[in-house]
Amino acid sequence: MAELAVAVRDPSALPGGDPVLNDMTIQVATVNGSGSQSANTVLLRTIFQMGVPVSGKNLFPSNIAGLPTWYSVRASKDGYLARKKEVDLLVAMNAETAREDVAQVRPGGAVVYDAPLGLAQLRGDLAFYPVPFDKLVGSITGDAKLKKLLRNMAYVGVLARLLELEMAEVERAIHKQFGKKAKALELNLAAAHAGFEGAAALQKRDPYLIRRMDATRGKVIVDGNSAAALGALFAGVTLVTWYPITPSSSLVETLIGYLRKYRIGPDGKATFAVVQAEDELAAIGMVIGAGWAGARAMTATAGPGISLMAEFAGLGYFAEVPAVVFDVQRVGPSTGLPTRTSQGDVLSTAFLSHGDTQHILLFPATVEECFSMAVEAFDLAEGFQTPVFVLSDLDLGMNNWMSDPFSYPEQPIRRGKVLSKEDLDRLGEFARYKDVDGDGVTYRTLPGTDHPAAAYFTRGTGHDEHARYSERAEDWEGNLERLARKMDGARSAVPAPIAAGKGARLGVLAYGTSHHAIVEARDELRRERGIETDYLRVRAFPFAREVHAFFESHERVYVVEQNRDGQLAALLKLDLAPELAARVRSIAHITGLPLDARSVTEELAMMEGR
Amino acid sequence: MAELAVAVRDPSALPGGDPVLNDMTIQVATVNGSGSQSANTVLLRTIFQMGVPVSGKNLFPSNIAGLPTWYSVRASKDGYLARKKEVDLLVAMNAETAREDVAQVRPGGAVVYDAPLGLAQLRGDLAFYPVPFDKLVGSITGDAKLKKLLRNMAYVGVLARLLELEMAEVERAIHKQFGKKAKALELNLAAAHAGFEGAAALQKRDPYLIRRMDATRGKVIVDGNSAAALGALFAGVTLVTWYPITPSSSLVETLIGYLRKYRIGPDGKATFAVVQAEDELAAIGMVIGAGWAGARAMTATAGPGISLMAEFAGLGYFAEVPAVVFDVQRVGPSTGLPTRTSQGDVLSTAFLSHGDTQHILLFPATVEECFSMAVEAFDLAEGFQTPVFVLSDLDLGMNNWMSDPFSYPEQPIRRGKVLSKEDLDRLGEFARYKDVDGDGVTYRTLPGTDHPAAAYFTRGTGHDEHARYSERAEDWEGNLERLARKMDGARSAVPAPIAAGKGARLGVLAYGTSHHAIVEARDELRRERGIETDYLRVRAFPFAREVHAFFESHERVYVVEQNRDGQLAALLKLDLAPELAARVRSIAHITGLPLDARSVTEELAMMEGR
Amino acid sequence: MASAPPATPRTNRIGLSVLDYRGLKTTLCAGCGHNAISERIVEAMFEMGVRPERVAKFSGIGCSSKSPAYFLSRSHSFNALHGRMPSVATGALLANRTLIGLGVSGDGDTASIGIGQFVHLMRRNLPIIYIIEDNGVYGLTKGQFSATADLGSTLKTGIVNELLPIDTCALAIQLGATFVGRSFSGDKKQLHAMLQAAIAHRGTVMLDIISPCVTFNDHEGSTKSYAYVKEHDEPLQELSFVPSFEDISVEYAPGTTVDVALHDGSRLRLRKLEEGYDPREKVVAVRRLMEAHAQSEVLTGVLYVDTSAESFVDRLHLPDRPLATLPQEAVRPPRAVLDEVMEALR
Amino acid sequence: MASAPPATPRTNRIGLSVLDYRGLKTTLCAGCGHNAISERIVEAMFEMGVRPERVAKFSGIGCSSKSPAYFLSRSHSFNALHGRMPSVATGALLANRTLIGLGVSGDGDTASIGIGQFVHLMRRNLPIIYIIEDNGVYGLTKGQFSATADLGSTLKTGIVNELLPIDTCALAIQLGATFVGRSFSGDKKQLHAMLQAAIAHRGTVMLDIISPCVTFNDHEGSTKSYAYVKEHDEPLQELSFVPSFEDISVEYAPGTTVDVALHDGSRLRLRKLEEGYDPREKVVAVRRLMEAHAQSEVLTGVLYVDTSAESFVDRLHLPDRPLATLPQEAVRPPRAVLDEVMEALR
Ligand SMILES: Cc1ncc(C[n+]2csc(CCOP(=O)(O)OP(=O)(O)O)c2C)c(N)n1
Ligand SMILES: Cc1ncc(C[n+]2csc(CCOP(=O)(O)OP(=O)(O)O)c2C)c(N)n1
Ligand code: SF4
Ligand code: SF4
Ligand SMILES: [Mg+2]
Ligand SMILES: [Mg+2]
Repeated sequence: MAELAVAVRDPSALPGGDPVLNDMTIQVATVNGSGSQSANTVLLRTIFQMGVPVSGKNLFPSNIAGLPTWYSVRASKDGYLARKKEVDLLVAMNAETAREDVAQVRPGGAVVYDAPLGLAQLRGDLAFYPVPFDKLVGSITGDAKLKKLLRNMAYVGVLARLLELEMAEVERAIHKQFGKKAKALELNLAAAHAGFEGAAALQKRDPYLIRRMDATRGKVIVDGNSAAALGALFAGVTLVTWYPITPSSSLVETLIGYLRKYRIGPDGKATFAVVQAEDELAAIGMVIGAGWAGARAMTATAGPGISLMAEFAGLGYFAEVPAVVFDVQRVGPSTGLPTRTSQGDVLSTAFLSHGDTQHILLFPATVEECFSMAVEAFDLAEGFQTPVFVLSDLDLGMNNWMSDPFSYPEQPIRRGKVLSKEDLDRLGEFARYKDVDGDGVTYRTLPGTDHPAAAYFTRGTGHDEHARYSERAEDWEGNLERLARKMDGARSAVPAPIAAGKGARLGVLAYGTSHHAIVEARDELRRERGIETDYLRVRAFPFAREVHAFFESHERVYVVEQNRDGQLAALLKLDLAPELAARVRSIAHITGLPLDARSVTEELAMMEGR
Repeated sequence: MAELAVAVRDPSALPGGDPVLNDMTIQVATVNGSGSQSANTVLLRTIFQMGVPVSGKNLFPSNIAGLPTWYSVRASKDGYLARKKEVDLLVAMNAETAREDVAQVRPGGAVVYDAPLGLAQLRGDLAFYPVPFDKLVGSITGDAKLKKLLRNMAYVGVLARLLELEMAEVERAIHKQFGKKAKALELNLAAAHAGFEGAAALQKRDPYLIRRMDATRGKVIVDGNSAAALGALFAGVTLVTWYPITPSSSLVETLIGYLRKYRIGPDGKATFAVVQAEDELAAIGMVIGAGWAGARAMTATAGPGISLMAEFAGLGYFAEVPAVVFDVQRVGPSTGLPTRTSQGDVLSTAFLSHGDTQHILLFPATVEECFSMAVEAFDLAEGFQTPVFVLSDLDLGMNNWMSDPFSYPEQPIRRGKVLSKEDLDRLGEFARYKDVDGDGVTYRTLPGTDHPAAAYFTRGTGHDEHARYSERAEDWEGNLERLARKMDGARSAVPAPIAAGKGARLGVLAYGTSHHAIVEARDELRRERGIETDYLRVRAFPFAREVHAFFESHERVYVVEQNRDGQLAALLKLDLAPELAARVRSIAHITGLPLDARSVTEELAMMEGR
Repeated sequence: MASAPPATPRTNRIGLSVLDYRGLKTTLCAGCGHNAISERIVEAMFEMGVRPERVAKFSGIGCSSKSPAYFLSRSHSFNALHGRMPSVATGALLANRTLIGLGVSGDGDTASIGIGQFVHLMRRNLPIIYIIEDNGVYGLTKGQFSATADLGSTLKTGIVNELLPIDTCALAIQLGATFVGRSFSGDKKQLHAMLQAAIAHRGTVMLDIISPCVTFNDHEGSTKSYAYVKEHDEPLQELSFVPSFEDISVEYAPGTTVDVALHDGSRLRLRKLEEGYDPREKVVAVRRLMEAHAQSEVLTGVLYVDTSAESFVDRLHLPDRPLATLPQEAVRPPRAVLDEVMEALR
Repeated sequence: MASAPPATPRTNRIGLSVLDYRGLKTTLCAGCGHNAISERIVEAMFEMGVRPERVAKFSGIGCSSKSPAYFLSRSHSFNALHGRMPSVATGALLANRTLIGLGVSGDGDTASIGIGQFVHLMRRNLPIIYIIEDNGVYGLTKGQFSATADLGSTLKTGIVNELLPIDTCALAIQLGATFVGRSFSGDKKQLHAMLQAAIAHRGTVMLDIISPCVTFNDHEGSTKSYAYVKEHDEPLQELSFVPSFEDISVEYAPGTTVDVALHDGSRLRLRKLEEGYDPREKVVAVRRLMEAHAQSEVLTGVLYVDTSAESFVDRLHLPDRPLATLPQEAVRPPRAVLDEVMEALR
């Protein structure tokens, strides 16, 4: 081993200058299928348990095992949750990528590496910590397969030593991770300790340390897909259909778990049905059928599934059938980085299907919103009798996020305008598509309603107010105009945008996970470039009036998003009055990696000439 | 019979005032499946053969037989080809709609009707001509079924008498229609004559007459679908796939006829393959496969098929595979007036598929362009290695249009950047996605190329320049940016817009079949309201630079189209600089009926405050 | 024997008249086989005394798929997308398991664009009556071949079909449907009994009903014309249906009939016309269909029936009440559950 | 006997070494059945002396569908969309009929989302080798059941499959495929001979190859595990393949073998292990498959072969040269034709 020395306890004694406390990105480079996920979660939780705000991002390939994978853990005393571009501390476990990985560490950073990789000579500006992982775990087990897994937990121990993580918290996190699996628990605890002990020999030569804070008390850690699943559970979903696709599968798989646990009666009867459909066309078809028949029905998918749902989406819009679709966005077509994050389905989903369709979109930015918007999506779908798309993304859906616990829905479930047998008795008459209330939303009946006037014939737009077949231009135009009116009404019913800042000339507008980079970028802009911004986070389409107002009160509005073509910027341009549309400035990029603040700061400042 | 008198020969002797020559709309109201199509075509052709500009529009329901159908024939000495709202002369054959039909005739107009319908008392401001059709054809045949058919040809004879059509031309048209079917020929000739003779008893009391002109010499009559089929034939299409759907079926059915006739060698070998696919997903999949393998491949469909093709459209864009898709647009979802015309697929097709896709669209306005753009579509698809959508519509595709004969393509077929074995020998190297020429269009090889370096692995966007699998952000972003560049390059390669007028402050912009109403509306605006307009007819997306220039040189530009939401206006707003986008004024309506000039004139004048 | 359509009584056992089962006036061609099937449906529903409000009708796109408008106006109906009726019906019937599901499709709607959803519906044994109004062509788009067109069948234009037909019955049996029959729109008696039994069965009933298209596929050279089917019809059995609310009277010599007890207590009696054919044997049924196909026979009758298999609804352990109308208390877990979950995530 | 993989000669009859048939290093899991199949493909292509440039590979989406990257790097390949490989392959193989088409799909890719295109590909008898790498689960999305999972099979999580599997072989036979076999990724010898014969056949070859997913479906309770398949494998025959360019030597007692002459002059010799099974009889094949299914046997071998049926390419009367590269003179009719058409429209 090249370097050997005792670890130091006094940060001021570090060779690298001032210590950096609770503010760093640790990147772990491994291969997938090697069990590193558990180790990374333990690392994340340990920091969390020490009261330090933390976020984790998994960057994984589209295969099952053996390809390079990275996990980055960011501790941020300021509570920033976005990805940080710079790597402060690298754990290099993968020979294949080690050289490139090392090249990406920021000067002054550090590298923990598997000793046989011999990376220490690669750069002079980093602290290198070689660790003989095989040797460390060799004493725990002789089983080669197990050894491979335990190497990972060992690096957690090494990091604990280097960062001064509390081993008690590491142990607690391991307990949480392996629960009742006694054998696994024991082995992993041993591996962590082996790492911790093995690292005693390393001389600390980097400034990074984690110190206990009190910024995570009461909080939970959860991924967006689980949060959305919980939302659906409490929304009272009754039919769930799906066709597996990354990154949405875990939403449904988690939901199935919750439904089995909390929605099966003592008689063994389930108050739900889950159907693994044969494909996405069937998945959405079942949801449309169920929504028509009165169930709260949903499906979850990603881009390719959204494309396949186009025809049904149009039918849902025109025949006015409630449906909830979660789109956990990823990149490109099936063979285009399916395991990378994106906000690339906004435009095509807004107008999904031929003809003049338009859909309600919701944009959760946090796991809390994954939960609350799932609930709202069902109310909106039934309230407006139309498909509602919740546009999450891989970063939000599959990564772990810190959050306040979710609030139990205060509103009772709202099932929209449905006429019962008794209503029909009272009213005498029923016209499915008659705009009785002037809001474009008409009354419906459910099949099975025991009244001779309840039935109507459902089809696309070839009908009059009584749902009778009609090809008359007047009927048809009237109906289409009502649909447009209805959608316009949704502006004030969808989640309102959230504003931050006041009185700046410049606006920033974002949605979904881009939010986290914006929070940080605004601070950077203020601090580093003296640029003040106000911020509006859009949470739904069609746009609420506040969105227009934001443009009215700002000279320029930077619309930041994670796609190539500036898709939300496009929707804004279509919706805003021309003089306001002229204020749109688009910052749109897609790299497959979650958006970081630095990129936004730099591009915005450049565009502002600062 | 109510009125009986001899027909007059001298127009000045008409009771209704000045004769109206070669300027009228004749509307025939029948039921479908009654054989009226042949009669209507004969009527159309007769007027055409008399040298008078004429157009015909069929308004039919979405069923096979027994429902109300209308056909309107417009003769226009000025050469206007758009639908005219007003009906001058009604032929009322359908009891079910007769009352409403009569209500729609303009005051001073005339009604030929089946005598038993007894319509004469309905209005006092029309000339009514009762005709005992059953009696007229009763002497020709005893067969009830045949009688039903012949009644229709009889009204052509009646109209010939009333409008002074030349019976010799009627006969010629009947010959053309029934060709070698001797029996049908004979019966129909007899029926026309019976009508002509039967009408001798009518007293002419309306001003409408057809007089020979010389405005159709050399011209042809053809529907847009046949024209597009011919275009594909001469483009050298080699694979045609389809799944039947109105209004695109006849495009392929006609094409099959031409291919069988002109593309089978003396050895019985076909230089083409036609596959009736199991659905539209398969139809486009086959086209993509064939395009990849080097064939000129196409399919034709309508809105529902376009929606189903979304996923493949994205793959085609991202994997860069040529494909030609004809979308003969119709209204709404499957059960939303599938037999009515529309321009409703523009926006969703431009961005068809999830992710940042964008497609080349062509907008034929005339049958001639159906022909020429079919040829161009293949060159563009292969030139840019991407799907190209030709957006025709029901009105253009299924109705008969007068046109100059089509010109034989002067350019040789351009097959784009394809490397042969010899090229590879010479170059030594081959990188499928490397932008050698700087235009974003890269070189490809075809499977079967006999060179060990020819092969590459085709997938979506997860590749580097050498088509090797890559998930690197740089590769991915670089590739996506190249694709955007490529599409930008298409602006100058697609059919340029066509301008009319010069120096007006106001612009009108339209595309596809809306063109014909614009031509007439501009004359009306000038004549009736003193409004001068310049006109730009857009023929493709992405927009050529001339489109931007048109906005630069006009204060306001009225974008006229046949959909609810102003879809081309939306694409323009996204593409134009904000200050130009502010000049967009949208006139968008969809009634299912082809656009008429009067509606445009009135709405534009109103918006101009005139 | 109860299955021959009896002289229509004025009202049925729930007091409704046949008028209560009618639909709008058909807009299909006069003589279209689909119209006859609509009439049989009206009769069967009437005679079984089904409450129309309890029926949900589903269809795809095509002339056949329009026909739900022409019967049972008092039932909800969903005219969905081409080839996608199965998924819509599945969703709706899971949402409300108390509905009697009746799906009407065409051969194009099912065997061409819809074959994927068809296959998977059959696998699930969803309780539904799935009718294919099978004319071998796409009627509504004017007469192109569908995937059930027989090899060598010709269009009026002279175009010959060169592909093997898909036998939807053989498929359905193999895939898991539990009541599979083939009939002919022109065979009133057989179709009537078959539909009654279909209503009584719980599970997927798949009926392929040859239903000639008089406009596009009723000529010589077509194997789906009235003339051809009449000539090649090979009925497997003589069907009689005895509803649960009626008594059975006639007895047959042993071995000549197969008696099937249906879920609602009614009985389907099949008097064998073919030696040894037992519609409870899957392998035999498929074999016999393949043989019939090779011999250009149109084998009609109840091809396969299994009254013991669990239906999809059973497998999902759904409660008796419709999911669609469960009250909030049943579907939104209490606050304590959220607390528990949050605690676990801390 | 020529079919056992012989000691690899340095070069084959067209002078290429086995290296010329290799692909990239696999990124599938170590031990995945799919990898073994890739190796068999490399060997079979090498031994048949197929020019790699003449092969076109097609796949859908899934672990299986990735595998074309791991063999035949010198062949063009199209990794298409999930479930849509059949259409892409159809288009490409019509565009260039001289290509040898090799499609690789998974059970999810074929039997779930792709069953519609599968059915219609089989009907057309397109010349292609269509391989299903069948592991009963969706590997790439981490182990959910596919539609070929057997009734009662369990996931690691304990979830039990309650639906009937789709037997892709029975379907393929019924629908019109002309060479249908089932094999096992672990059976080198059988698979090798079967692939060689597949290359020699002209028409749709459908091979369902059980290919265990070691990561998600190789546990006890799975019916697609190595252990289960080894135990339940019922080979119908012992296969030997005699390429056209080799002499046949061994003779068998009459009645114990079926000899199939393939299109390119090579021969497939099937030594019967099961009395009376003749793979040229469609009805028998389907019946036997259904029986095997009922008995939880995994029937392997050549299930059905028909060397006389016309392929899709023949039916379309395509010329010998690829459509893709016909010169302008062949595909753009002369000016006179346009004049003629215009004249007719006047
Ligand atoms: C996605 C889609 N593709 C095509 C069509 C056009 N289309 C309407 S009906 C039909 C075929 C109907 O045939 P079949 O199901 O046999 O019904 P039939 O009219 O013969 O009763 C087709 C292709 C459509 N409506 N939607
Ligand atoms: C339209 C679409 N839906 C879903 C997916 C996600 N997906 C990728 S592979 C796969 C299943 C693959 O299973 P199988 O074909 O059996 O292949 P295996 O991985 O088991 O070899 C799915 C559902 C997708 N790529 N595209
Ligand atoms: S076209 Fe054929 S299927 Fe359609 S209604 Fe007429 S007869 Fe029936
Ligand atoms: S997950 Fe299964 S199918 Fe996929 S590569 Fe691994 S073993 Fe093979
Ligand atoms: Mg049909
Ligand atoms: Mg699989």
